[in-house]
Amino acid sequence: MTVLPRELLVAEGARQIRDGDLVIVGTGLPLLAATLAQRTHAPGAKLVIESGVVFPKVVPTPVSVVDPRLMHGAARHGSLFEALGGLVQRGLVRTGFLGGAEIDQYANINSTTVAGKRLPGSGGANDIASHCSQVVVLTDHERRRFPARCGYVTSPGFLGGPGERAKAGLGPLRVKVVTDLCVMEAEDCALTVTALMPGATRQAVLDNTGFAPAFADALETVLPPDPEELRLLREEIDPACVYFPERIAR
Amino acid sequence: MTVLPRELLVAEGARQIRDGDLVIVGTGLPLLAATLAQRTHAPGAKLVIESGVVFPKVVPTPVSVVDPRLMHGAARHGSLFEALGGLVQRGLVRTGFLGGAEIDQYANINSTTVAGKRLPGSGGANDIASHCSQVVVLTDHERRRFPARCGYVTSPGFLGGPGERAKAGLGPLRVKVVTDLCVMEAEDCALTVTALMPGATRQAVLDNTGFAPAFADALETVLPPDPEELRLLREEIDPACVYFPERIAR
Amino acid sequence: MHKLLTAAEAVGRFVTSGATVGMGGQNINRCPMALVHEIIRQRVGGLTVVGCNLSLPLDMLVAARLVVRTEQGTGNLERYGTLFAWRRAVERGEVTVGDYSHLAMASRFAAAALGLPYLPTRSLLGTDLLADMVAAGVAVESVDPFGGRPLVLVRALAPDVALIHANRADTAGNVVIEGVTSHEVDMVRAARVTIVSAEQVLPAGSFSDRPEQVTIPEAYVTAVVEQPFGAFPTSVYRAYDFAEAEIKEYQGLGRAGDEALREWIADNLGASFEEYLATRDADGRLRGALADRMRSLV
Amino acid sequence: MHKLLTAAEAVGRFVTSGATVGMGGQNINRCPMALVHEIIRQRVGGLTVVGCNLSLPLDMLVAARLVVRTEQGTGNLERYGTLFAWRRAVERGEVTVGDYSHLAMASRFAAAALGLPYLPTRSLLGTDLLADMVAAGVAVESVDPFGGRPLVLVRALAPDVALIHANRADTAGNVVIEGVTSHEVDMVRAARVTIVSAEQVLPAGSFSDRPEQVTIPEAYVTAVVEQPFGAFPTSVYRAYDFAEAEIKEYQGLGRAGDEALREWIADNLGASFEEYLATRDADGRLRGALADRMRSLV
Repeated sequence: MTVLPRELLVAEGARQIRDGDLVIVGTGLPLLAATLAQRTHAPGAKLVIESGVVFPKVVPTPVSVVDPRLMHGAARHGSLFEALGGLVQRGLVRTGFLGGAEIDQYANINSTTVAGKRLPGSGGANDIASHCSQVVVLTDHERRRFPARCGYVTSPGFLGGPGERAKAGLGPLRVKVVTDLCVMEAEDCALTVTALMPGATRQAVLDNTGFAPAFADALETVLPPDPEELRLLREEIDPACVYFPERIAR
Repeated sequence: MTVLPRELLVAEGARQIRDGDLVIVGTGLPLLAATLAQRTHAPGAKLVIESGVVFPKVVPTPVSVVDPRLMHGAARHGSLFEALGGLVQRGLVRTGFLGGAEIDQYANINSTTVAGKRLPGSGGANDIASHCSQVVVLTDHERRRFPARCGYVTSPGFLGGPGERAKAGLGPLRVKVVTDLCVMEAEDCALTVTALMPGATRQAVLDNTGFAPAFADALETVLPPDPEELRLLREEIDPACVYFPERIAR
Repeated sequence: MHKLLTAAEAVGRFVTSGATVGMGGQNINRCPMALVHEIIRQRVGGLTVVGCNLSLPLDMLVAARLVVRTEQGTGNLERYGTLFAWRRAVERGEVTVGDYSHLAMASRFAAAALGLPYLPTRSLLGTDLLADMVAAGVAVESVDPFGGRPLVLVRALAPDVALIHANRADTAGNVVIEGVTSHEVDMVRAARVTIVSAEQVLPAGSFSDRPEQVTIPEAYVTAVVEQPFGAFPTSVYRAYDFAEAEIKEYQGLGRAGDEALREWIADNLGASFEEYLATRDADGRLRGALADRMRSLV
Repeated sequence: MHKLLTAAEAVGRFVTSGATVGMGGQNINRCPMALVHEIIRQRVGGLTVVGCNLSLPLDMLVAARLVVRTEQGTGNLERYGTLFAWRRAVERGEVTVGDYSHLAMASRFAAAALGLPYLPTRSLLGTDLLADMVAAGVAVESVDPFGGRPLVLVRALAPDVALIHANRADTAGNVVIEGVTSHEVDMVRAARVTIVSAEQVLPAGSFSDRPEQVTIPEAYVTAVVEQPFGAFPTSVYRAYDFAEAEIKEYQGLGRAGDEALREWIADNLGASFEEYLATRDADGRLRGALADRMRSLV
């Protein structure tokens, strides 16, 4: 059974969730990862959705944070203020999944504007990056996505470098970036490559990154999903391949 | 049909409510007055209760702001924050009824402590006096209740005198105090007697007031309730004489 | 996660000596009497009790000598008078008091519920109430930087443990309250720990077909206790009216003195809330009548 | 007070040229399409559109050249892509933008809903987003006077008119929304005027047996419009799913250019929302299928 690169991404994303975590997540691959975690090692993990959905039982496959498939079986249907204020800013949500057009060496994220091109904007991303203690980013590894410094900082990572987050008044944060080439991590420092995806090389990472990331001494290789994880992902979590068109193509 | 002094109080209280007013009111005589207004000249007046009841259809006779009789038929059962923040502080409630152990010449109210004696405290009174544009007080006329200056200002009238309310950052206010002897009014000034209750004299007012109120040139006499108002009050609004034990005694 | 405990277990685990207790209910409605009785049985003392309107449960805790401080908008029972034990303890200096307006207290809970250090309010300006709050370090006079007008910042308040009584809960901790919620939702969201007693506890997920009707989601609830008539003698909307005679009797004793209240507590609380209910209403007729009366009112 | 109007009457009376319009709905859920179509029909222009996530209704208004400014957390349709007309208009400088985080926008509405000039937040710190907000005069960097930590004050936002679509309303203006409410409740409480379209409008007082279930009470509602499928092609929880093919078709035209969108508007909006629905779904089969699908999901 060949594992697709983006399936690896989802599996590694799922591993960032601990059992019992509260996780704020949007749609797409992060939601697939969070749902996979709930179905495997983290049955006690609970989801919060920015639109006001508290602890849903997701049915396949939501395409929006207000999709009825994402409101299903929830503990509460509330408001954005409840989700982002009463849970995230309140400090009850440990892990947040984020995307963005750019993520820089200090894990700052730009989702507002790149080179005069208008992007969607922050949404809840700034709030999540400000208040969660762990941020996970799942993204394709492209050079333009990883500049040394974002053209615009929408959501804070470690800002200009060590100590700046605390100086700005923000709490401590751990960032994990999972790409189709590697895993990068940072905690009040620049992103460091801590693992490679199976088959990926250091050189490929360097070639596709706009800054020169450090590599951990003990560089690991990301484990592929086991057959049961793959089955869940393919048959139960995204059976219609909404987020895996490449699975249809095969 | 003899009108009891406190029935006059309620009838005059009801007249302070305009049709279409939003009115915040507790229980006791003010609630009877507000309900009487709704049943007579102000069918479009709507009640807000600090506990979170929005626009109830009161059934006789509530004794608390959380009495089920006061929650009946409401537009919404919400929270204290919604009522006092979202309606009163938001500026949507024109008229508030207040009580208190002391009300001074500048219409400041004390409901916290008198001469070392612990009183209930502000509750919503400070909020109502801060944000409504009209405050109505229904009270027995006793000298100890009308000091020149409250020993403790729980709820703001005109504070130290003209201009002080605006200086403190509070909006304009009109106060009407209805007692068993007279009606006193003020708008950024000291309370002035504008009407006497039937049978009451200027001297009786002076004897029972801890400061020397001015009297309006054209001093009116408060009109007694008409027979239909009395009937409503006695038979429909407080039929069990919960707030009129003197009616049972007769 | 299964959160169903007995009142004795929940209070034993989560209400500790010296705690700041966020008191649910208001006046004669939905006071967490079963949980408060249990605090008295277990003699958990040195408490700071906070709420908007504090009423019967506070007075009972004060009479039992378990309270050192209160912070509230009002302490009273409206038509049924003052809180006699509380008033005496305050006047004797045994219980210290922080006074607020109701909106100021609600704003303090809301601030903590939102993870904020304070909320602004335009109440309180110009009053002694504000001067006292400023002196106590729980309010700051400020100016709106946008419009230049005076404003008060009231400090967030996060209770160590919040106690509420609800119509229904599920074993996961989702809570449905009927009627008004006073200050309770934000107080619970602000609190470190919340114990909910409920008329009825249902299996986890029982409300998930109507999540809009869940007043407080499980994310904020630590323990759930099933106790029918758990707010008696106060009311629960759509379940039962308040028991006026019981409240009047308590107030009569309160007027007589602390000793009378302590005797009543010793004679009536018993080993459990069920025992207390059986003492006050052996044949259940009172409870039946209160439920009937509520049905006639809604 | 009877507040039932037609969409044409409500928009004609209450949406004025140059107004700040608070946009209800989020993404593919419960967008007030019937009311927005009517604004386009009546050519009410110079609008500032504000919300949290702005999606289809904004893009349509921009394509119709009725928008001069937007303030929001995001402008997009998630899986269905960017808002093409909006993005082009912004990139051409025809529409100015105020960017916020979702919590910042929600806090702005909440501040106005509470009669406050601002709310604090601990979001935004350290970012370009904050720098832009400060430069625009809508945020101030501050310090918590109690704990000494940095804090951001975000300025209140009160729309001139808020537009939402709900499951049910009564003619007095009481509103019941099912599913999440995004930013809508505080936005409505903040707004000077609110127009609510609803799947179903019932006689005044229809919800007064369950006032806890009223999402927004009549105190905040100016006009009520009955329009079944009034959020089409977006969804209404428990009523109908969103119409993916319709949204994809719109996005396909959006990708092609503003002219294509304007042609679609001219060809499809018709004289009323009923006419529009008849154009898109003559036999009602699509609507039936969307309702069926929603039933299978809840």
